[in-house]
Amino acid sequence: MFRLEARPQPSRFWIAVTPILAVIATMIAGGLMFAVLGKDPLASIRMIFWDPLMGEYAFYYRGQLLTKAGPLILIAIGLSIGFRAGIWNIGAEGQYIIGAICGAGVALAAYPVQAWYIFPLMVLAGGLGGWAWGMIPAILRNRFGTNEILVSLMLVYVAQHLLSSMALGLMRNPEGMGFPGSRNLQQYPSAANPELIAGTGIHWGVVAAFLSVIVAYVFMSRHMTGFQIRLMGESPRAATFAGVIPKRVVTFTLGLSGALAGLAGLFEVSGPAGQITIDFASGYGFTAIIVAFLGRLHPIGIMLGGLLMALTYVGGNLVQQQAGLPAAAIQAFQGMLLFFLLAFDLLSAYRVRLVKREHR
Amino acid sequence: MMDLSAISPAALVAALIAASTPILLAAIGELVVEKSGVLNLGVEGMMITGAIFGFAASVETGSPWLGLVAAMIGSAILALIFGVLTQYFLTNQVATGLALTLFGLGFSALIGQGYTGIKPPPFPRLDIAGLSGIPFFGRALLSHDYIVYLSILLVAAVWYFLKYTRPGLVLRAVGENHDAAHAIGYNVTRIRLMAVAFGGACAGLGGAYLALVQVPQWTEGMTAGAGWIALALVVFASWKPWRVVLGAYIFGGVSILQLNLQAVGVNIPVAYLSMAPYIVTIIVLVIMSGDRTSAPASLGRVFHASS
Amino acid sequence: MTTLLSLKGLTKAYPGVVANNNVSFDIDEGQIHALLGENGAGKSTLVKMIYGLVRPDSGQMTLAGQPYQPHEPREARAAGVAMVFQHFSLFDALTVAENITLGMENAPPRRELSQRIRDVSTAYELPLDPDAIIGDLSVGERQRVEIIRCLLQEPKLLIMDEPTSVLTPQEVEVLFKTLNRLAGEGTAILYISHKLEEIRTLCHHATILRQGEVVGETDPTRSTARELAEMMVGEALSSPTRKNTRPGKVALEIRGLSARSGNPFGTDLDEIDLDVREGEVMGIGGVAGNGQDEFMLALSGEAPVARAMVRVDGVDVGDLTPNERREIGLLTAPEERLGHAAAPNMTLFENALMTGNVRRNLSRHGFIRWKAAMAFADEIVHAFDVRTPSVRNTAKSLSGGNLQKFVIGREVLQTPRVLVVNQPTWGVDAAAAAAIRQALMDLAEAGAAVVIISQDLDELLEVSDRLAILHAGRLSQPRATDELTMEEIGLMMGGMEAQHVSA
Amino acid sequence: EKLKVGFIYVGPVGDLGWTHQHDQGRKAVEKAFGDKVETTYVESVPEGADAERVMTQMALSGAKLIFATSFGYMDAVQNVAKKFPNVKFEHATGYKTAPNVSTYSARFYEGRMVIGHIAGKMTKTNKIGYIASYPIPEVIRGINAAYLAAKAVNPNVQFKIVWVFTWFDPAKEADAANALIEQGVDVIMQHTDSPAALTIAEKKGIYAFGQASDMKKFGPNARLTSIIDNWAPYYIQEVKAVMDGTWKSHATWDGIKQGMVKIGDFSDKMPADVKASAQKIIDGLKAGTLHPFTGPINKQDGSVWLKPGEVADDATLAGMNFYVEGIEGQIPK
Ligand SMILES: Nc1ncnc2c1ncn2[C@@H]1O[C@H](COP(=O)(O)OP(=O)(O)OP(=O)(O)O)[C@@H](O)[C@H]1O
Ligand SMILES: Nc1ncnc2c1ncn2[C@@H]1O[C@H](COP(=O)(O)OP(=O)(O)OP(=O)(O)O)[C@@H](O)[C@H]1O
Ligand SMILES: [Mg+2]
Ligand SMILES: [Mg+2]
Repeated sequence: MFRLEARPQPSRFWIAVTPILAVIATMIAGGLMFAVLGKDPLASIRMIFWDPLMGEYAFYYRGQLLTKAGPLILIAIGLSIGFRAGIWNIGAEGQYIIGAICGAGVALAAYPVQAWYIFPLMVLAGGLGGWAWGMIPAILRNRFGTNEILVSLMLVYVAQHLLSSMALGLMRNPEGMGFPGSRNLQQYPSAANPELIAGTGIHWGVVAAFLSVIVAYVFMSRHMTGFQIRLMGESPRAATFAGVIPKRVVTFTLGLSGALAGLAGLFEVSGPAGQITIDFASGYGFTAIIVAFLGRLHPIGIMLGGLLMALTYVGGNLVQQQAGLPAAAIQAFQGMLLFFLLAFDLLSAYRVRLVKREHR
Repeated sequence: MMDLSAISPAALVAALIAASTPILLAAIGELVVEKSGVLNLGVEGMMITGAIFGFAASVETGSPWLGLVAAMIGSAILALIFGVLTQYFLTNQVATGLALTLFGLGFSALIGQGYTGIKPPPFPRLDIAGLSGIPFFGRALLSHDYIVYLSILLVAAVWYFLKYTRPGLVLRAVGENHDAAHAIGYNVTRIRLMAVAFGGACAGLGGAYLALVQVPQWTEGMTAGAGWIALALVVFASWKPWRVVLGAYIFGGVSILQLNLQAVGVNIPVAYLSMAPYIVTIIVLVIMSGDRTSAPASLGRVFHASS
Repeated sequence: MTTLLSLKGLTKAYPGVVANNNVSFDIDEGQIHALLGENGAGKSTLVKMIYGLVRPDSGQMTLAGQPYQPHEPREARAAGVAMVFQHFSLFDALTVAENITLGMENAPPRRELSQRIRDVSTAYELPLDPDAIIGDLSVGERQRVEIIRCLLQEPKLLIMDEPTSVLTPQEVEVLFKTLNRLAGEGTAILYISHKLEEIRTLCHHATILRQGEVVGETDPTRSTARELAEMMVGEALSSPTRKNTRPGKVALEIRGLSARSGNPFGTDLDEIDLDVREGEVMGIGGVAGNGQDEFMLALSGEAPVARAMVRVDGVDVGDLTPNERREIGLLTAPEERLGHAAAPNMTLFENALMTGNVRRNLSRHGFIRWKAAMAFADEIVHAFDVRTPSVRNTAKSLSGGNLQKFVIGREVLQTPRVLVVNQPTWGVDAAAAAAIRQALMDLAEAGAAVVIISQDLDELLEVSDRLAILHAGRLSQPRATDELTMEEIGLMMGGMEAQHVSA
Repeated sequence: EKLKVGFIYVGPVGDLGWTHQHDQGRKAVEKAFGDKVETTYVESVPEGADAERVMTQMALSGAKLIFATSFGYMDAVQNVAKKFPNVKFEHATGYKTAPNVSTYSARFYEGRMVIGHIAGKMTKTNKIGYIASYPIPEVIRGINAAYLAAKAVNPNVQFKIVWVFTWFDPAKEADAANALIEQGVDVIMQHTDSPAALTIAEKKGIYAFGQASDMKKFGPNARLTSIIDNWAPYYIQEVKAVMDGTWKSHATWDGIKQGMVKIGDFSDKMPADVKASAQKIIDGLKAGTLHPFTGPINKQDGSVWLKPGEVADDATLAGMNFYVEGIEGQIPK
């Protein structure tokens, strides 16, 4: 029989080691799954975890990892701050979409003017758009006590419909032969979010993501507001006693996570994606929730978690193409990774002791 | 041209009942789970798993009934992964639920690879002799298949169970105050595991209804968000079984009405009306959020009995 | 007398502590057996083992001569052991009858059960409505529910873990009558309490635990409370003392304070007036659930009220936030240590920062000075003798008494103008309680106005200059403590019109 | 040395619709060339950066020919094609070509003409239901072609159009089919990907058509025929061209004539005369003597679009954003 004993303090050693154990466990379980599917497990695992980092074409994939991880990290950082306060925004996908729509809206309205201020304006609009979308659940929660999980989630569907109506209507490219989708912002220099250093995959969104990691780290560990947010998550009543005004935290965290998701959307639509299309949203907002938990809601952890998640996508595509593994297997694999990470996390807060089976 | 009278109320009711049944089934299961104090956000993953298990089993055995059983067992097992993680490994319920959805979508697609493009055995319809001929009611309420009635029976059973039975009382107690329930000797973990498995079975049944009855076929991702709606319904219903029915039918009704208006030829802003069910859900959530009295007090909290 | 339960060498270790070490003693039929010990001495752990909630690492028990090894409370109940918990195990949203059913092995059907509840509750003079919702009941009534739940099972052994800390003197009297009657009928009672006077009047026999070990057995009726306390602590104790100071000008003024309770099961405050002067200790007595929590929240700023209702040093603060009040000098310490006064999973220095930021300048431009916060936490730990390995430990890793010292110390060291504390020594052992009381008196002596809300009348009589009673959301006229008799106070608490009593 | 050919799909190969048919084409290539080719694919690739990466990955791992099978991959194809001038790219349904990029698309509206004709003949209620996905030229073109063909054989015919704003949501498509049936529709056409509508038609005893693939299994009684996306001949032809070194950039828009659009077997439910007249249309389209949009045709507002005998030009068809005269309702904005 196993018995769990709460540790007086979470163990730093296990906090560092459990993710590694979880990845190893996922490799074993995933390898088994690949073997059942008739693929070479070792080769598959190598393609996912090794090739993008160290393989023949790593020079290309490493940059792609950053491109893929950027929005995930940026969104997850925002979400994690709310999660720390016990405020569950799971509608980042919607905020991401609205940020993209607002940012692209500015660009399309300005087209074809060339001016330095267009991109900054777009950034502003993107952030504001996401913020506004995040404020809806915040206001409803503060005024009526409505559950923010569900409202933010329902708003994802609303945003998705808004997106398709934009792609088909207002924002449709007049030179696009009637096809849905906006102009490609990458081809509009004043609005483009290009690769900053060729071949590295770094664009403004990636820069923003890394900045957000640093700022969030300082904010959560050094700033009084960050402390109050943590306090509210740990113990809402103690927080109120300490002078935290819960409604303000709700507004702040939902607004912030919305704004960061909106920024991610803006950077994506003006950079890697290039245009508003019906299928623009590809799930970054949901995956970022997973990244936030992979990173244990800690900024540095989120950065690593985002890169790990990006690795499973990039490596996942690689293994699909080269070993013929179906996309579904990769999705199940990612689910397993998360299961293991969550499960192993137990070791940092609890000591597992083997106790002798009791005699009746 | 625009002839609203062309929409038959009876047909509309019949259609919305059928369309709402999968979310109703999933939601009533989740209600029991939440009443025990557990928040399982993995409903979507469990539904889709139920869909493929139900589909595959009925194709392999030729029996839709066995399909339903397989769907319930498959989804319950999947739910138990969630249960074990959250109850024994004390993982965060929100994150674990999301992981379950991710895993369920991938896993179902994997199993389903051999089942695309196949027709499942037809599901027997319930034809109570002559009853469906009764005006309005016959068409609206008495012309359905077994599972629709089963879903209503299930709601009634859950209502009775929670309100009048001792195990139901224990379940509510566990959701209300797990420490007290533990102190007087109830096995919180075991009770919650059973609730989670039940929730999984119901979600699986909902998924199977989708794949075997509503759109008899299997396709990847065919639940298309129904699981999330089911989750919203539970809160919407303030954890009261009969209100889940109401909520499910309102949601189904708005979706169906939108399509019917188009079919009649009413010029409606379709793009915006497609958002209507979600916006209506938000509005109703707002209206209902005043009533928090039946929210289980321990919902979503981690329980660890140190002994 | 025959031995009912016999414990032999019971040992239970938790990481870092041995909660019970080789504990052996016997309980006789019809005996009221006290279990005494400081906070963390292992009393609760021991009774949980008897009730089947915790399994001993080693040792044996026999019940009525039979080996007894309950694996879960169900087995314990079947064997005739019943227990009333230190922290009630009731479900707020459920009815009395439902709560009772849940704690019974073979519960009769609903209607029959309601009847039996009525029967037993009248027989023992513990009136109870089976259909009432627990959340609507007072603390005393809730305890009745727990007791009735036990009585319905006709137990051979009844365990009570700190049952009286929340009762009025009258309720305590009723309880004691019930317990004596049960004992007379042959039921053994294992009774845990920190209130030594009660033990002396009630119990036939006492076992004293210190750091998990039995350090003595005694007949409590033949020892003084001080002797008992010294046996528990293992050293001599001193009573709180204080030089007589003359109260100065009014520091805290409360005028017509009315507030609706934010809790559906709470009590609304009704036109409360109160002046507290510098150097004065004001006691506020009353049974829990009569508006204490609401009063605290109104003063701490967690539930702001109208601006003019609360005034500190002539400044209206009624609508200010907690931190704004702290800036002005109004500090508070709520009753519940874990989860209200302190965040359980945060370290002590984070908990020090929690309320200490404003007055101790623990942040600059919003950025936290962690070193200063650590230093403040260290200061509290040293000044108040908080026993903890380090200020990096989490709040929940501290024992109740130590955490309480930390919480009080945190506020006292911020040199408040007005300090309001709720239940400062609730569930705290004698030594720690004495230290806390001393600190509060010292603070008053240094010129602060101190308000102590408590249900422990002995405590209030010991430390406060004046005493008022909170009942049903209304506050009686304060009276000088030395004029009051226990009798009078008891009546005021029980709900007799305050004016009537004071007249 | 094997020729490596990459396929990038927007949906899962199990969608039974668009992606499924492209994957059929890929399998046909494997079958046709045996071990002279090696095909790989990546499914469910979102448009944008992921598509660009997956195509680059294919090029890096030695693919010499890459089929990008979604309109939304257009700019990604252009970007990758610039980086890999020696790799040939084939982009489905797009309009941007380059020296190493060809585009290809199918004239599905020809198929719609055939099924529109059949529907016009088969309907008893004169009401035909149409489940439409998004208001884009491709879909509008299909509605117009089907309507004109139906109207030509049945002047009383009425189209009831439901826009579902999704390519793929079986439950919603099924609900739409039910709503249409409720309005007295007895033939259903669809421009969405799942076979849901067909299965509903089967259950309710009305007619419908297979979409993208044959779908006979889903409604043996309901299915009259199907419009089948048949990419195999084109894929085989292009692979061969690369093998032979004869590949050249081009823009292809093929229809029934070239076999890119195929009409499935006619159901026994169709009377002989309907079979014959439908076959005549197919033959006419094959021979090039027939064009679905041949004047006189007015736009919905009554203005003249095509004068008698005039045939629509490809540019107008490619950007079609209006209903023809006689269709009720508005295209959603
Ligand atoms: N579940 C647990 N895990 C770890 N340590 C525990 C646990 N329960 C109790 N302890 C520790 O065991 C010791 C004895 O605790 P116990 O609750 O029995 O004391 P107590 O005498 O009842 O104190 P109090 O008077 O405060 O109620 C304490 O040091 C306590 O911290
Ligand atoms: N009680 C509170 N609850 C929630 N958020 C708060 C609270 N107090 C402040 N904040 C937020 O914290 C942020 C900074 O406020 P704070 O007062 O800590 O900084 P500051 O004014 O820069 O500090 P200082 O006064 O030391 O210079 C603001 O965005 C504010 O909205
Ligand atoms: Mg105790
Ligand atoms: Mg300030």
